[in-house]
Amino acid sequence: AVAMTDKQIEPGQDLPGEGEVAAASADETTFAIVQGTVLTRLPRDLYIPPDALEVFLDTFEGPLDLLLYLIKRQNLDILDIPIAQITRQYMVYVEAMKDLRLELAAEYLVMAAMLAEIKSRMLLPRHADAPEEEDPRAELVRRLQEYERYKQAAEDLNAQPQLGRDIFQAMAEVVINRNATKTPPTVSLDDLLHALKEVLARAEMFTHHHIQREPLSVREHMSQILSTLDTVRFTEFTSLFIPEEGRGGIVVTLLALLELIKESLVELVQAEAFGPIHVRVANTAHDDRDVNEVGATA
Amino acid sequence: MSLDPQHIKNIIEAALLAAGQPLSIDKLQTLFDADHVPAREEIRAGLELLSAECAQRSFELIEVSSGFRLQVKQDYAPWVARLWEERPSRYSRALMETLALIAYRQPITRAEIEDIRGVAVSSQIMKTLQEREWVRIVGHRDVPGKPAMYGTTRQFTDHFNLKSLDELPTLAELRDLDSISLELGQAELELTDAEPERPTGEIVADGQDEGKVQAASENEN
Amino acid sequence: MSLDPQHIKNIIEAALLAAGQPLSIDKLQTLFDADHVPAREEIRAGLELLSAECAQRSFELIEVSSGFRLQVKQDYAPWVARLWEERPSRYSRALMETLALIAYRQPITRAEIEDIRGVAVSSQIMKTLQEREWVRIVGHRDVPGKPAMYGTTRQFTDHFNLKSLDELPTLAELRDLDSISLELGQAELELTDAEPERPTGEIVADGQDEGKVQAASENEN
Repeated sequence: AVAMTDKQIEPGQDLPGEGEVAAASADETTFAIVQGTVLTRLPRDLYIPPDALEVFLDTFEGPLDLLLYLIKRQNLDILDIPIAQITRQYMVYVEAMKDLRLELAAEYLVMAAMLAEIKSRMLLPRHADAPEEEDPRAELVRRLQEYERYKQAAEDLNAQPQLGRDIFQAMAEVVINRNATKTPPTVSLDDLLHALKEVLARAEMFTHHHIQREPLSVREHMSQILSTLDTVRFTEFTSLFIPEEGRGGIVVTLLALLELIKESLVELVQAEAFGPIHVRVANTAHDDRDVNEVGATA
Repeated sequence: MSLDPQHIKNIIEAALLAAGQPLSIDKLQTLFDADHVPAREEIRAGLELLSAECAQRSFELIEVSSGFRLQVKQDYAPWVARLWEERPSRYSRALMETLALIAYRQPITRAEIEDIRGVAVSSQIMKTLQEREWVRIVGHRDVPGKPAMYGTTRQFTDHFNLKSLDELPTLAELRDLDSISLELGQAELELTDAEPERPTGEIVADGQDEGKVQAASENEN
Repeated sequence: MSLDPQHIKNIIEAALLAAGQPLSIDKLQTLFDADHVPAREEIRAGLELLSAECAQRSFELIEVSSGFRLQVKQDYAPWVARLWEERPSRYSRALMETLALIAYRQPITRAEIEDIRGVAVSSQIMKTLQEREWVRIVGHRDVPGKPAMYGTTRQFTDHFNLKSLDELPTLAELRDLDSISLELGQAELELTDAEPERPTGEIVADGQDEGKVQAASENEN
């Protein structure tokens, strides 16, 4: 029995490729070397552990890769593939895969069909008066070449020195106090202007709020004034203003008084020009309130 | 057969540079082919050679508890440290607005700034601006509490490449900014003079989204 | 005032060792004080000095796409590699072929890669390449389905020790189909270059069973 492990055929190695297999024998029936044993053409009587075969077949990157292997193994020129021969060999593999019930990628069957088609076209007589006719293999040759160059490119790339494999980043420790290394942000004149614009725009918005709120504080002052005033005695106008409220407060108090007068809730009395102004609750207001109260209790 | 000391030294250097962490003598020995393992003394000799070679360079060999390591000399730390310098972040909107108001309305008190901005100005912002030496206290307003008035500094004008504050673009030059908003701004200021304690709470309550702004931005910087 | 070249060189060396990743000249310039920033030529001179000094040592200065880095010379890899128990991961042929196609043919779609390789490209491979940050989506092809187009990154060139994609090993020449036809030399056939390239469109048409191809994808990575 032929035992086989991943080690013998490792993806990425050049195993089923050019190297040892081709060197061992150019005989097209050589199938593989498993642990030094030359396997020949997937003969059904020769027992190959399915695992081993699977690993072997797995090393192909698809039908193009398999075809390239078949061509290289026999030192055939890719530009002049003996289609009949290659097709026969290819089919041996495909049949083997089927027999072993390996999951056969669809691409392998597509390729089988393509090969069969090329083969049949090769058999057709050619017409000398059909100069446009192309070699039936041209497309296959092109694809094989194209694939081969990238297969080679992948190997070349893999051979490049790689960081962590062939070369190593040189590093040294560094002891620093990271807190001491903050640079302050810089600010442009534009930033500054932008900030100013924003804040002033917002200040304007707040001012609207003030205006809306103003009546409220005027109302509040109206209540305060009314509660201070007496219906009988006059109160001196200036005593209504509370200096602690500041200019704003004075303005509001004045507005409150004006509003009270407008609504005829208070009356102002000035005995003489430039004399002191006195304020008292208007009688009418008083009456109204009585009436209201009466109405409410009735 | 023993290895060339230069070669041992180079292998040690290569290993220390690649490892990026301290390596013990034992560990260094494991790097060599089983039949050419240098004696501890040979490794030590290699380390000494390496150390001597570093004299003229930017890094040195240091022995720490877990072994030897190569370390950038302290002399170069100031430059190297800039590798990790935090990207100079941006100043918060709160700070920029405060700065702008100080620049254009100086001398101005913190309460006045708060009144225009509609939100409290954190002490941190005032501290940052003063630490940056862009802002300083220029006097005290003659009102109850004698609040400090702030103004900008020479460093501030230098930063913007201005010869003097006169070169700041005038407010009138600001696009989208009509005179009304300016006047309103000034009216605000005058009112605030008289009632310095009032502003923040009330106004913040007003602007529905100001609460968020405050929470989000006032703590920056 | 300009800095001593030796000093510039040492600062560069210290920074490269401390950074542990390539640094560009621009980045190196940022390490210096704002009023003593060396010119690019001075940085270059420092790099050259540094490179020369490395000749006898175990590490070297190399330029890769994202800048300059100090790295342990390949000669020392056999010893240095023993630092780590695990061997660096090998990449499957499927992954390397996919990567090679992206590197040489970028921007390229997954379908185009599959077409050239003749097999499906597993999603795992695309994921691994992107996780390693060697490959990224650079756009979408303007065809139905708007498939993503892939290209390589700086990390890719950095990893493979390349300064730019130009330094990739040259691709094997394709022997042109006219000459193939001639070589095939079937006398009775007057072959012409009627459709020498049979371009991609047709190949796509070839893989009628894209669906199946997709399903039977490789699981390697």
